[in-house]
Amino acid sequence: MLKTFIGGIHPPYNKELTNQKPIEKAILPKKVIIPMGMHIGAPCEPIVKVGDLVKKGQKIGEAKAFVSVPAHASISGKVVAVEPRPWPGGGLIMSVVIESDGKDELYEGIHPPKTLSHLTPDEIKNLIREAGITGLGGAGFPTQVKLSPPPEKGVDIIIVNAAECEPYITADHRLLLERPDDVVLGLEAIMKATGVKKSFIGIENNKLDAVDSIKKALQDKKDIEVVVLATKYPQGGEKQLIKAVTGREVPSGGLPMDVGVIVNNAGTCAAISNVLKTGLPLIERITTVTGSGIKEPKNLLIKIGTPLIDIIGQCGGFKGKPGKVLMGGPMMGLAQSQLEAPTIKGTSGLLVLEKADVKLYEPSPCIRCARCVDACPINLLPTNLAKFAEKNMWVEAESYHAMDCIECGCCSYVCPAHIPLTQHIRIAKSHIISSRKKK
Amino acid sequence: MANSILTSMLSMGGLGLVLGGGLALASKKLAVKTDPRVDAIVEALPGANCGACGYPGCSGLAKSIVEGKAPINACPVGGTPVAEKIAKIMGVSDIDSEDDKKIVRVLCQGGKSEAKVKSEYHGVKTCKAASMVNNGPKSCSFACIGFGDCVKVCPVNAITMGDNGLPVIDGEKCTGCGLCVKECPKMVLALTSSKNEVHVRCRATMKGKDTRAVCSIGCIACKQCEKICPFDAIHVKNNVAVIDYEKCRNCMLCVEKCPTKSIKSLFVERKKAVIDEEKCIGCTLCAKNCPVNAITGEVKKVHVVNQDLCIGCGICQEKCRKGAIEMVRNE
Amino acid sequence: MQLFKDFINGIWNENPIFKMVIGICSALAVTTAANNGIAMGLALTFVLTCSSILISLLRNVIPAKVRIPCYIIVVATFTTVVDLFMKAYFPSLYEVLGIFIPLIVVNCTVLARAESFASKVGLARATADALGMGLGFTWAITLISMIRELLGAGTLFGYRVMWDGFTPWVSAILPPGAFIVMGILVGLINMINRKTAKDTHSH
Amino acid sequence: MDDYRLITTSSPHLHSGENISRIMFSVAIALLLPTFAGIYFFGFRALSLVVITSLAAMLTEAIFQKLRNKPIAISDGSALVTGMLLALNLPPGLPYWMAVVGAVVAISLGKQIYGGLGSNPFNPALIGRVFLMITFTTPMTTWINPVDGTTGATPLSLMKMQGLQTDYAKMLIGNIGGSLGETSALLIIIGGIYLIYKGYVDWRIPASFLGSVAVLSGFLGQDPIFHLLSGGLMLGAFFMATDMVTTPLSKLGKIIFGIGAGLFTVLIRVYGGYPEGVSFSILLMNAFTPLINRFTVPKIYGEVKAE
Amino acid sequence: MAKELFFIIVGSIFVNNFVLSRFLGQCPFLGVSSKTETAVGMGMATTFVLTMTAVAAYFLQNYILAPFGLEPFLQIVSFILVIASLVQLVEMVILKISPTLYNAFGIFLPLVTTNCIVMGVALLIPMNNYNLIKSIALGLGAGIGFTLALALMSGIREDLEFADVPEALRGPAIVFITAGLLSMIFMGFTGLVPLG
Amino acid sequence: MNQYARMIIVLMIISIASGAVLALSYEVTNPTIQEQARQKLEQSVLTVIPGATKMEEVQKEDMMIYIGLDDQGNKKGISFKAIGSGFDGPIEIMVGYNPKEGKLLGIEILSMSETPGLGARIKEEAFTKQFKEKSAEDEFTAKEDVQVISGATISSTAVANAIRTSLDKIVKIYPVGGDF
Ligand SMILES: Cc1cc2nc3c(=O)[nH]c(=O)nc-3n(C[C@H](O)[C@H](O)[C@H](O)COP(=O)(O)O)c2cc1C
Ligand SMILES: Cc1cc2nc3c(=O)[nH]c(=O)nc-3n(C[C@H](O)[C@H](O)[C@H](O)COP(=O)(O)O)c2cc1C
Ligand SMILES: Cc1cc2nc3c(=O)[nH]c(=O)nc-3n(C[C@H](O)[C@H](O)[C@H](O)COP(=O)(O)O)c2cc1C
Ligand SMILES: Cc1cc2nc3c(=O)[nH]c(=O)nc-3n(C[C@H](O)[C@H](O)[C@H](O)CO)c2cc1C
Ligand code: SF4
Ligand code: SF4
Ligand code: SF4
Ligand code: SF4
Ligand code: FES
Repeated sequence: MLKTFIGGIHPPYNKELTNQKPIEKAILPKKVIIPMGMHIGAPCEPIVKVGDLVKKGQKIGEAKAFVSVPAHASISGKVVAVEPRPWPGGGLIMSVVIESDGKDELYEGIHPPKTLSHLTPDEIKNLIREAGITGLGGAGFPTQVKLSPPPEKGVDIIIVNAAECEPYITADHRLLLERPDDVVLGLEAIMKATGVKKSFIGIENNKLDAVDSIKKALQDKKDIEVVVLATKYPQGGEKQLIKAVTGREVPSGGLPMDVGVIVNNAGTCAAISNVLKTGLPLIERITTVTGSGIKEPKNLLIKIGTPLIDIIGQCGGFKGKPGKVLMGGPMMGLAQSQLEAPTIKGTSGLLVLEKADVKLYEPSPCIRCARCVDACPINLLPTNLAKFAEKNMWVEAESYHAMDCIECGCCSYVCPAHIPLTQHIRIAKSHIISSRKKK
Repeated sequence: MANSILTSMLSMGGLGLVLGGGLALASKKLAVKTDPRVDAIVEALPGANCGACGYPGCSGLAKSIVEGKAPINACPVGGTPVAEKIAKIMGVSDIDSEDDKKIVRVLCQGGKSEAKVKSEYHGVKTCKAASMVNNGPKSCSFACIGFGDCVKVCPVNAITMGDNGLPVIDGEKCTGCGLCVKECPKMVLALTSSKNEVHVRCRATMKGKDTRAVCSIGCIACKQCEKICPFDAIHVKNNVAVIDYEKCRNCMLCVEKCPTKSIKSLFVERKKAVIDEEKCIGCTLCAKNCPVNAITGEVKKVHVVNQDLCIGCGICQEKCRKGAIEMVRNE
Repeated sequence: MQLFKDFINGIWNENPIFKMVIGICSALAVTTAANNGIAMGLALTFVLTCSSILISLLRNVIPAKVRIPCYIIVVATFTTVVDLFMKAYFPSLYEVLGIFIPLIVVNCTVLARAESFASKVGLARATADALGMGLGFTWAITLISMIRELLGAGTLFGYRVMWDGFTPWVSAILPPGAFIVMGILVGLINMINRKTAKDTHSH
Repeated sequence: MDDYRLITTSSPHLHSGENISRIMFSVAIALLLPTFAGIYFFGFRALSLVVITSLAAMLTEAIFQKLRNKPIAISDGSALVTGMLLALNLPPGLPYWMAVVGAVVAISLGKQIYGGLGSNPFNPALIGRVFLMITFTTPMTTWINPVDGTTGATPLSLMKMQGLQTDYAKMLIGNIGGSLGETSALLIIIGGIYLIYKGYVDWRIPASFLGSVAVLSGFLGQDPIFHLLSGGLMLGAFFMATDMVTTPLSKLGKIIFGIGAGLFTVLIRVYGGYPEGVSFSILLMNAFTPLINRFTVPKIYGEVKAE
Repeated sequence: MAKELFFIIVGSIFVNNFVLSRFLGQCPFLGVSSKTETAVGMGMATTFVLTMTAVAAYFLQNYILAPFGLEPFLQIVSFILVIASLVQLVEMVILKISPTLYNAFGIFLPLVTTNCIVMGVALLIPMNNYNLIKSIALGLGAGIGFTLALALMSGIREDLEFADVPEALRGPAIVFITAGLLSMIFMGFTGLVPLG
Repeated sequence: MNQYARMIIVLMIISIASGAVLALSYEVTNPTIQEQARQKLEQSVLTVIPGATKMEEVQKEDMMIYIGLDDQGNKKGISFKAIGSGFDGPIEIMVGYNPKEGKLLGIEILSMSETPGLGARIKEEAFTKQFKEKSAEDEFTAKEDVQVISGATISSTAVANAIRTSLDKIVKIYPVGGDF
């Protein structure tokens, strides 16, 4: 029996569009827009002015709070604007706009640190923070904060999340195939930083070549184990991953560290290894550009801050009339409408769907078929939550655990009545949060 | 026959005595202090304990009314007369005095024909839901989304959706409860005193050209209002004009000047100064203080207001020591 | 005028059965035949009127704390009187109405009117209201019982009115029929009300 | 931007493609099996009854939706299923007009007054049937024998009234007196298994329903196999107790539902005034469903350990 | 005896449910069935009062009314008076000793007094010549039956909050029709036990 | 006056007044009520014993037996109540019987709560008349000796069984062919 969790769905994966495409380095963008808040937590503050000249890797945004990370220039050039700009979350956010000088010069302050064996845990964490590393798995949580759990939590397991359960996306898959050593090095740094002795790398069984690749890279390292998981969405959700790999259940309202686990995305590990090897902060990442509406689907190594439209251009542009452009995968990705918005650290994929492929449904009344209940990996009653949300019954929604919803979208995916369950629940969560804040 | 009547009277009398005594004793010994309003409401209610209200009996309803969990007209049996009594007991209808009434204003004019739309939104049709998807479908991230969450929440039906997809407030009905203000995810609504008649109906803090790119009626921070305001009451802050209501006198000059019409008021409501000839002693104070020189007249002679020039700021009225000037609404 | 208003109130505006929906136990239980409906309605009207008169007269004598027991005694007394007289002079009706005559005591309409109206107003108004309520109750339950009798037995007041070969819809005179007929009638009356409300609105 | 405007929606952006009419039409297809059996045994009358109730059900639905200014949604197939199931629950000799009354009641009182598909607390087809049962009892309990067309009794009333036992094989194949669709247990099971395979029916309800009937009837000294094969049990367990609208959401709730229905069925069959109790039992459990739902909220991921 | 008691209880819960087939206690059935919590609270209070009433009615009947030949004309008055006073007393006592208990069920007590199910049970006892234990069984059965009907209805009504019920049928109308359907379903129990 | 004393006194006065009114009404109506009940009983006894114009009550063992007499005082037959358990509660039957001939004279259903249109049809003459002339030795088996009403086997059987059971008792008291 393959390890997995209860609930979940089997959407069409469509990974064959890009899983054989090697990672390509993207063309140097003419202009990058670096938002000051690409992570969960306090945004950082710009420390450059219009007209300043900056170089690749230079810090341009300072993180003042604990749960925050600095931002860096991903190219060399001139700062042309420091102002609110559209970003993938929609709306405007304070950003630094850099016009490329075409040279892609490295900032002088960048040099490789000591080798891992000579670094202390605190030095590692500091490097990670200064490099602006946030989780590349999606949520964008500052990694060094995650790596500093209070000692009483007794963290004893690190899990590398290489499940990549989102349909279409193959960035982590290619990473594991092409740079397995980086993932392993990053993981070792995490283990050293946290003092944890045991770790797992979880991979879905639709990427067996990646399993082989990483196993080869591990050779005889006994404290790191590869776990092959069933292919099922959302296998990569950290709660599901923890359940599948360790059998532990993160308590409702709790964090993975409450059960002694830290989960990191494979890309995050690679980013850490990049700092260790070159000293370069997190200024580029692998993004899968794919979908029926793109001419040449690719896995691209892009500079953070590259406008979405530039990336689409590099992949041959739109095929047919574009219907939806999603940042991320089809299950959790954010629909975009402003293509001048930049890619950010959490952009694992850019999915373009042709207009004809975008299916819109009118919801009809719930027939209480319980498909959503069966699909929900958290075992919630999505239909009840959605009904409460429609009637503004936030207290009831909270008592039926709306806050535990991970917004995976399984319920909406299966609902034969086409009810936007996940959206209703999201609204309920937002109301509950604001009423909690008031108290 | 007489016998049976006697027995019957005796036993009923006995029952009455025992039970009356028991109840009397109980009400003396077991008295529990309750909110006097609860008792008062119980008195007012029919006391049928029929449960038709959905609460556990009349005292149950009384308790819920006092706790604010039930409306004052919850008793279907008692009807309006009872509801009125309860209203008195609960002391409701402490609505603000008429002149200091607060009402809600819509601070966005980017309706269907004015504001650009950046995306085609599908999904749950509420402003809240749409605002959570890509920050709403309109290009201006400050714009009213127009699904009417405010309409749904208003308890007195004071809001309707206009043809251009923006809410319209019925100032007569609005009680200033502020529920809609809390509900609006775009913070497009604001409570202001009903006395304030001039409002900047735009909150977009983008640079002027960016605002213009997305909306034909947004504030472009051109500062013309700032320049014309005789009372220094309006200033452009963070790319958008803001009125200081301490200083604003409803003269509406800024409204006339604004090139994008993003400042708005109802011109019919502009007041005009009228001088009472009986009272005017010709002291010239008004003429000296008028910011637009709309008043003329000689010392010790009755002064005249040029109605075309008067902007209705009311300074003259304030300055006149004889109370000879009145501000009159131009019907 | 006021008296007429009080009287009409119970017949339509605040009809105990269809509008206020109280005192419906008997309305459901005894309405298997039109005769029963009328009889029950009149019995209730009698008790309601007599009690209202008496309570209105005594309203200043009875202390508040014992008013409920006092009202109950008054109501119960009149109920028993009706019970006894019916037993004596209308035995066959008594057999059908059975336990529901004594239950007039606890019929919510009676106590509700005693409390909310009779105990607060003078004799004339109390009487008008009681009569109105009683007749409102009576026509309502007569209507219900007519429908049920017609459907369930094909007769009206015991006379055959449906065509030959009509298959009676037995369920109409079984318990479910009572509820369903009642529900549909309340729904229809709501509909009429909303229509008239809308009409008066538009004028 | 160019000449396009992108579509934005909340995630997820994929859908399984499942929809209500597909579910309903699958049920209708599965129902064709017992329907064919009914037609085979009872001939043209069976066919015409099915057609008439289905049409009446769909028409009533359409009229209601028209009156309420709602989109006419008979294409979702739920009224068709209700109509077919009602017919399968009727004695083949029932006058047509009564069948129409049943269908009208089923859709109007059973479904539309609650707001239509998805909101009804009770199984509409069974409401229609029980209504007919208590309204026109005699025609509803007059059974035709498949072989000779004479009136006779169902195996259950034979058992109850005269203590006669009917042959298992006959009951399995359907060569017995009874409602149109309750005669052939075998075909019903096949149709039911098809629906379970398609995922439209949760196996827990039929399993716990049939299981509890078998256990309880055995416990009361009755023949469990006879009870399983007779009356409307099979049809009820596979097609009516599984109506998702009127049954609990959670898995545990479904098992409780099945057991409860089984319990009441045996109680009514063995001790009650009626020879058959499946319809009443399912409806009774429908009434319990909201309470079951309330008390069987599944334990969520991570619930226990939270304090 | 045990069997008879069982029949009395089961009979008054299912076969001749006091609300759904004997039509007693309709007002609270309609009024207090919109929320399950209140419905159950009301049901418990009613069950309590009914059991108490059964005892009171039994003693009143057999030790006062019957011996003095007052039964035919004082029965109604004395029953209702005793019930009303007893309930009021109990309410005061509960309020005094336990506010929590009062909130959970005491507040429902006044509602129960003037509910005809109480009087109905009281009158059925002499009518059927029940002894003390049977009287209690009847009170208990009636109460449980009432609670069951209320709980079922409240569950359905809570779900109906989300349903698109036609405007005119909202409120009592849909509750009546639902009660009718429930009553129809309860007819399935007809003949279940020989109820005397 | 002390408010508590007033409470008690008012309640008492009202109670006493009520007691008086009620006792009075009772005295007025009671004779009629008794008379009505007697008449009703007599009516049914006379119906089931053809030819009788008067009745006499006798208590034999635990059974009340009503003897029917004609104008001349001749005993025309006896009658007694039988109680059966029907579809929906008890069925009370008045049975007329002639012990001398060992034959039923007729029956009447006194009370029952069967379903209207079904079981309730046992009240109809079409059903009751078949019991006339039935012998006390008859088995009263439903569907054989007794024609059942279609759709109401249970009710019909209940009536038949009730008669059979009470006949058994009567036959012990008044053996067939004997006097009464
Ligand atoms: C407000 C917040 C606080 C968090 N605090 C911690 C923390 O103290 N330690 C930790 O290991 N992870 C922490 N996390 C990270 C979560 O465990 C999780 O990895 C992150 O939310 C991304 O998860 P997702 O992509 O599954 O949503 C925090 C996350 C959030 C949102
Ligand atoms: C439904 C769902 C699916 C997810 N799928 C993945 C995934 O396939 N791969 C992944 O790395 N993270 C995935 N995540 C994010 C993880 O929960 C978690 O945040 C991440 O692995 C933490 O690592 P990071 O902080 O390094 O990003 C998913 C989250 C959710 C809620
Ligand atoms: C609503 C309804 C009421 C019924 N009432 C009676 C009744 O009063 N008497 C009776 O014997 N059977 C009654 N029955 C039982 C059935 O008719 C039962 O099948 C019948 O007694 C036995 O069938 P048969 O008489 O046709 O052989 C009733 C059934 C229903 C559905
Ligand atoms: C598996 C399944 C079983 C169904 N069973 C019934 C049924 O027994 N009676 C019925 O009226 N409709 C049934 N339907 C159709 C539909 O769900 C029903 O009309 C709804 O209750 C109407 O809201 C069924 C549908 C499905 C998918
Ligand atoms: S979106 Fe929320 S409710 Fe829906 S399946 Fe995922 S976790 Fe469950
Ligand atoms: S999947 Fe859709 S139709 Fe089915 S229960 Fe959930 S919300 Fe209702
Ligand atoms: S004002 Fe706010 S709540 Fe009202 S329609 Fe506009 S966005 Fe929605
Ligand atoms: S919700 Fe309140 S503040 Fe807003 S319009 Fe209505 S009454 Fe005025
Ligand atoms: S009349 Fe019976 S409870 Fe109101």
